[in-house]
Amino acid sequence: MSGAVRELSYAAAIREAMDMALASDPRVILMGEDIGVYGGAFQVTGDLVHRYGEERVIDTPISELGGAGVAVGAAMTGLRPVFEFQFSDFAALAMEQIVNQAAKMRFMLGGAVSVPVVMRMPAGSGTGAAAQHSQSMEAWFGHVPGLKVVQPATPEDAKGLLLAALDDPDPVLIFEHKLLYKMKGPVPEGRYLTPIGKAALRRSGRDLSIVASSIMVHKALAAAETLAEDGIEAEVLDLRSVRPLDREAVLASAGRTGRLLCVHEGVKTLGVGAEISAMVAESEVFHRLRAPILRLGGAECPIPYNPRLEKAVVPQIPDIVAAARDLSRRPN
Amino acid sequence: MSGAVRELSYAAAIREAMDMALASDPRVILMGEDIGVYGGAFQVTGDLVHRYGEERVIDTPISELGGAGVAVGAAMTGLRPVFEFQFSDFAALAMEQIVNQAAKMRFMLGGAVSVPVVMRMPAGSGTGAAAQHSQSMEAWFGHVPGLKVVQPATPEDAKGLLLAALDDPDPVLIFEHKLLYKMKGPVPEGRYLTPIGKAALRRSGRDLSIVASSIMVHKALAAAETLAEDGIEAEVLDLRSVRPLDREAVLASAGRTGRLLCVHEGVKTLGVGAEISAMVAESEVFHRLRAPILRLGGAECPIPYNPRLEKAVVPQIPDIVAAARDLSRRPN
Amino acid sequence: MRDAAARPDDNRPYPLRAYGPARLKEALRRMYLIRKFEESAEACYARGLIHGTMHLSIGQEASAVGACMSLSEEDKITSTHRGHGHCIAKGADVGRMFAEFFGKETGYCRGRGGSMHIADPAKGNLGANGIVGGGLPIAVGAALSAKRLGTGTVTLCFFGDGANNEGAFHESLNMAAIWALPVVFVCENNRYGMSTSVERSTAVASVAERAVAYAMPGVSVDGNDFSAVTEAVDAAVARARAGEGPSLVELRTYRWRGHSKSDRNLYRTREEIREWMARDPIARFAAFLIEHGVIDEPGRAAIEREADEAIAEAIEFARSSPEPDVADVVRDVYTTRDPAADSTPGGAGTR
Amino acid sequence: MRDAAARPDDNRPYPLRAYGPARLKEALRRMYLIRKFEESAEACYARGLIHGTMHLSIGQEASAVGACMSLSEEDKITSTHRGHGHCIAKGADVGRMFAEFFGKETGYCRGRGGSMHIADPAKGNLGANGIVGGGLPIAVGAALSAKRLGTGTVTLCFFGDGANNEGAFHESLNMAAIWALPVVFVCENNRYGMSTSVERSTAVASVAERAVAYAMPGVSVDGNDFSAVTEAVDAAVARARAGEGPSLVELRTYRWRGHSKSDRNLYRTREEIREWMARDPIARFAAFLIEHGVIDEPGRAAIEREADEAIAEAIEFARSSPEPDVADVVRDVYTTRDPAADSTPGGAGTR
Ligand SMILES: Cc1ncc(C[n+]2csc(CCOP(=O)(O)OP(=O)(O)O)c2C)c(N)n1
Ligand SMILES: Cc1ncc(C[n+]2csc(CCOP(=O)(O)OP(=O)(O)O)c2C)c(N)n1
Ligand SMILES: [Mg+2]
Ligand SMILES: [Mg+2]
Repeated sequence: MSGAVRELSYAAAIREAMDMALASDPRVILMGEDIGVYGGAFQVTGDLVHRYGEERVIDTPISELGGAGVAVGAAMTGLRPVFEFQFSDFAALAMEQIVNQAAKMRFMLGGAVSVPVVMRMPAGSGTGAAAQHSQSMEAWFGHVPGLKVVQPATPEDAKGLLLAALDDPDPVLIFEHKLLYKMKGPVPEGRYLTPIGKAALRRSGRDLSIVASSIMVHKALAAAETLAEDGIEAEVLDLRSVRPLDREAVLASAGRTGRLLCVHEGVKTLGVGAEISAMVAESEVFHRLRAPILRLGGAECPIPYNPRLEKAVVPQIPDIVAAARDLSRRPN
Repeated sequence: MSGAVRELSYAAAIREAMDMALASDPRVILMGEDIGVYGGAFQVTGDLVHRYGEERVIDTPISELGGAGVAVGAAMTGLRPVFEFQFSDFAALAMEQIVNQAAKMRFMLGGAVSVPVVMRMPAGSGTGAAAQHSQSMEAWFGHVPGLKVVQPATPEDAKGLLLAALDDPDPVLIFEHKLLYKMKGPVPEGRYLTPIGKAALRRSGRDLSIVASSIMVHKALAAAETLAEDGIEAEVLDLRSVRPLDREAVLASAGRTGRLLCVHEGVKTLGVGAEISAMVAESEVFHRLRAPILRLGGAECPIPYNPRLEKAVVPQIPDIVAAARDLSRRPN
Repeated sequence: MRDAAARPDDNRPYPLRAYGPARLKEALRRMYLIRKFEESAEACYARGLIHGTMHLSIGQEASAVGACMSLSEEDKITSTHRGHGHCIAKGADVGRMFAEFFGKETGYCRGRGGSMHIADPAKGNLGANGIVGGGLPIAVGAALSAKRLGTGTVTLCFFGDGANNEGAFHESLNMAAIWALPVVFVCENNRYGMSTSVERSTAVASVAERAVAYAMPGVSVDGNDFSAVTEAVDAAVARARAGEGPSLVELRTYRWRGHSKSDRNLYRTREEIREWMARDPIARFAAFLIEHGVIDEPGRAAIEREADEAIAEAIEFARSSPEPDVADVVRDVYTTRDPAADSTPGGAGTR
Repeated sequence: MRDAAARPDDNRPYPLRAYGPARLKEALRRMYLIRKFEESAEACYARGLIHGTMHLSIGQEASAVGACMSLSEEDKITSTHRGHGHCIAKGADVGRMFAEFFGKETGYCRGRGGSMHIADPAKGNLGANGIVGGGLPIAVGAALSAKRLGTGTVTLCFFGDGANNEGAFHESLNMAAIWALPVVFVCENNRYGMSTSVERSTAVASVAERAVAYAMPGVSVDGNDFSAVTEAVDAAVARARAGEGPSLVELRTYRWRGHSKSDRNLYRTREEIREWMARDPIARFAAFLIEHGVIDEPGRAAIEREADEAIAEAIEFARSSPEPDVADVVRDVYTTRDPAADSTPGGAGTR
């Protein structure tokens, strides 16, 4: 299926996936604000409107609730919409259609319909856009049965997970970290599906397990390098999917190392790390834990504008190194 | 301050709090759909419109986003609105005003304003109203810095927490379980404030700690009675507040018993129990745990209509008894 | 859909020009079926056979049936919390509807949805909705599908007067208009959203006035008059089918019963209710058909009896149907039984 | 607020009838201040002194300043992501504004908010907003407070043409209308919401046409003409103040710059931009004042120079202001430092 591997940016990898889907499946449409001639706020849709026309790459009015609902209705009736929120923060306007309609429709109707809608969610801080344009809201959606929620950390997964989402009969939300859009990495040509619900082991190590998601995977890997200099070997598991969670992979890693650190950008309280930690603490792996389960997450405040403050409220590499050291030092 | 104690229903206790606030503070207004002559979908506002007039007990159009936003704007400019969502599920329409505006306004503006709005959220299943009228969404809001989120389990707390919310300069969301509205209990007369952020120990016991919220407090207490017959003494902690969480009380209880069971109605994955569990697992209390931390929460599906299914998807007393027994039996 | 294009020289009332006698008789049958269905549902509820809540559409039969006259089975509707009538008008089986109320496995939603979620996609009914205004954008999405896929179908979106103050109304009508989608917005204005009258909730006297804000045709007609309903909706559907875009049709009607079972009717007078009961859409339509010789009184009585029998049978079917299996409850959360999804730690109570 | 009630026999242009020379000169000063502010902000941004994004209102100065002419300091405004002009028009200190852009502790938001969140409650500015349409219901809430508390103040709600398709617009205008609240909805129609033209996003040609749906007056005027702006907004504010309810005023204007810093201007032509630059609202207003003898050319130049100086000073103030203390970051999440709140397990990175 998939051919050669090139370097592509995360944004280009997503665009390639949409391009392939538009080319091969007439049911696929893209919807969103300024995704046409503007190319999307983050230039992810780019020039696709010129290739597939305004009828398939549809600029919506600034109407998030209605727009998402149109995508839901279209998905119920034969189209395969990929809906882009300009910033995932604006999904707060569309929770009703995402959560009360898309997520529950199939169940409420006893299985009579499917809602194969894909929603793209540019997320995260680091761009100086302040509190209403910088949130990491994946935990909300992870709490909602009926949805699938993924967070690609690499260009390869960004493409593979979008293609998998389009292949999935149920609603899939893709959280794309804005700071990753320009990151380059190897991306196979052609069509391939990255399985939804499977974590990826990015680094092996005997001393502790770091379960990280999205941009934090890269910070965790960098931290692991530093830790290795001290002789601490950290395993880094890229969670990739918040719903379904890859319970098996998390438990296997935590069981191997007996020390677990969860790292994400979303607010710590009730963030994804809480579920990871609780899932391990209620499993048989509990007995193999040699230290408390630590979490690093966003500080208990909205994202501030000032760049130094903005950095301070989300975990950075030194925070991960410090937490991992602390964890490794704890007595058994 | 507070005088004699009478038996009142949970709904009547809430009404009494609103009545007192309307009588003593001209800034207080009530807003919501059909809270006037209809008395509210659950008859919580009752006859207040006849006592305080349509200008202070305001029937809004069916406009949740706008209505919540009006309450936010009014709170910023001198009023003390108590906004009733007819069902907390409809807050999905107003997430933007609750989360992007009310929660963040003070922080974003560097402290220049406060947003003293109170939002009442009838929540939970058990009324046969199916998936769009039965959710328990407190975990979403618990994830949002800037909000306070409480879940009174008794008529006394329902009154005391509402008065405390009105006394609070920041946005407070009150999740009221619909099945509790008719429950009666002792309620002191007069004005008293139940502190926001403090859990209440409802039962002491040496063998395990059950941290429960809202209606689950009553189920946990009933389960504790059954367990006591087997010689298992369960401590029952009523969480009361999801944000801020009473870390101290949870850790103290878990530290005492070494065995922890979290019970709530909201979906288990990324529900409040995840945070409780993770908070304990990352604390020093971890070392005093004698068994895995167990959680009981809503099943991973929307709330079904059929009454037997509806009961099956949220924890019931036998589930709590079984989980507690399992926990007590686990080797140290 | 119309049976025939109206001839210009034919000046009989609209329905007689547009539909043959069989269609008209079927319309009357469906109106009776709705009435009997609602009355029986109410009785079952009172006897504790149905739990939850329900919203009855007694008094609104002409709007449900009249509006759906314009549609083929391939055409879609979206419905509301007050959706039993729409469902029956679009051809649903009342047995499966009752089975749903009884929470049975044979119900339209396998007992998972209840009254507020009945759907019948095979007949083009995309579903009732528990969220006021929830169906509006979904209808626009269905119309977008029709246009993109070239199916030639129309979507008819039912909503209430109360829903017209939701943001979803505004966003949906605007998008339908700018994209010229084949959708007809049918507002059943029964004067109240729960207890709140249109006067107290809505800045304009008639919802149809809001069509101006979307540059689409807006008409307001007597929703208890089958003729007026069919003429207005047929025109709007024809326009949509011709690719000329959406319309807003307001049907002025009234619900005889309270909003739901908890309603004490404190917000309206007995006289008002009595006045509207005197405008019974079924009696009016039956009289119309008799007057124009489409049926005679025994024919009418036979149709009514037939409806009674169908309801009795439906209830019997529902009663004798099996309960869903509790062990099976999380089925249908997802379309495919993703093994990873199943490994998500399940809830507690799936005993 | 007007300086004087217009006399019927006075047929000079509206601003001359309504405002004395001091107010008119101050208006011109504020327009220059906005222009210079935006140009300097742009330059600072280009030099990397400001991070994040920003939305410049160059070309829209007459609408911001003209609309605020009607207001007292007690009156409120809600503003938008493109809010620098509104802020200055409502009397903000440009030093504290620049300090905010520079992320400084002396900024309006203590460096927490940046361009999209500047507020100045002391001067009645309830804040810019990063959410399109986010300020609309908040404005209605402020008007509800004014009515309930009897303050006699009016709220003026700025929003863009793009915002007019948000559900919040619909819900807000409807509630303001049914409750006859003292609020004026001012749509700055600069023809585009980001890249999407009004023609492509909005079913009506003029946003003011939508006033009909809320039974409120709606007018559309040249937003680059200070006279037209003040006359229209003054009338709406007077109506609101008299307790007669809300109005919708559309000000047709244009932004000379791109939507934000990332805009490549692919959706509009150079000619269009040039055409609108020829309608420069500041040049027009200055010429108007000179023509009517309110100022002379040296007077105009002095006002412009004054604005330049104020900006230079403001930037200096901002530059030399202290950075916020990182340790202090979670302050102001809550009003009271609730000890329990602080005990919520904090995030990671508050080093
Ligand atoms: C978003 C939302 N808000 C409120 C409700 C509660 N509710 C259900 S029906 C109803 C009244 C709806 O009025 P209308 O649209 O006129 O329909 P009708 O009931 O008159 O048929 C209300 C307020 C709801 N289900 N969804
Ligand atoms: C709810 C929401 N949707 C989208 C955006 C992204 N966005 C910011 S400004 C803008 C265009 C707004 O257009 P308009 O209201 O006309 O104001 P203008 O920028 O022209 O002043 C968009 C789409 C946003 N900030 N909030
Ligand atoms: Mg109604
Ligand atoms: Mg604009």
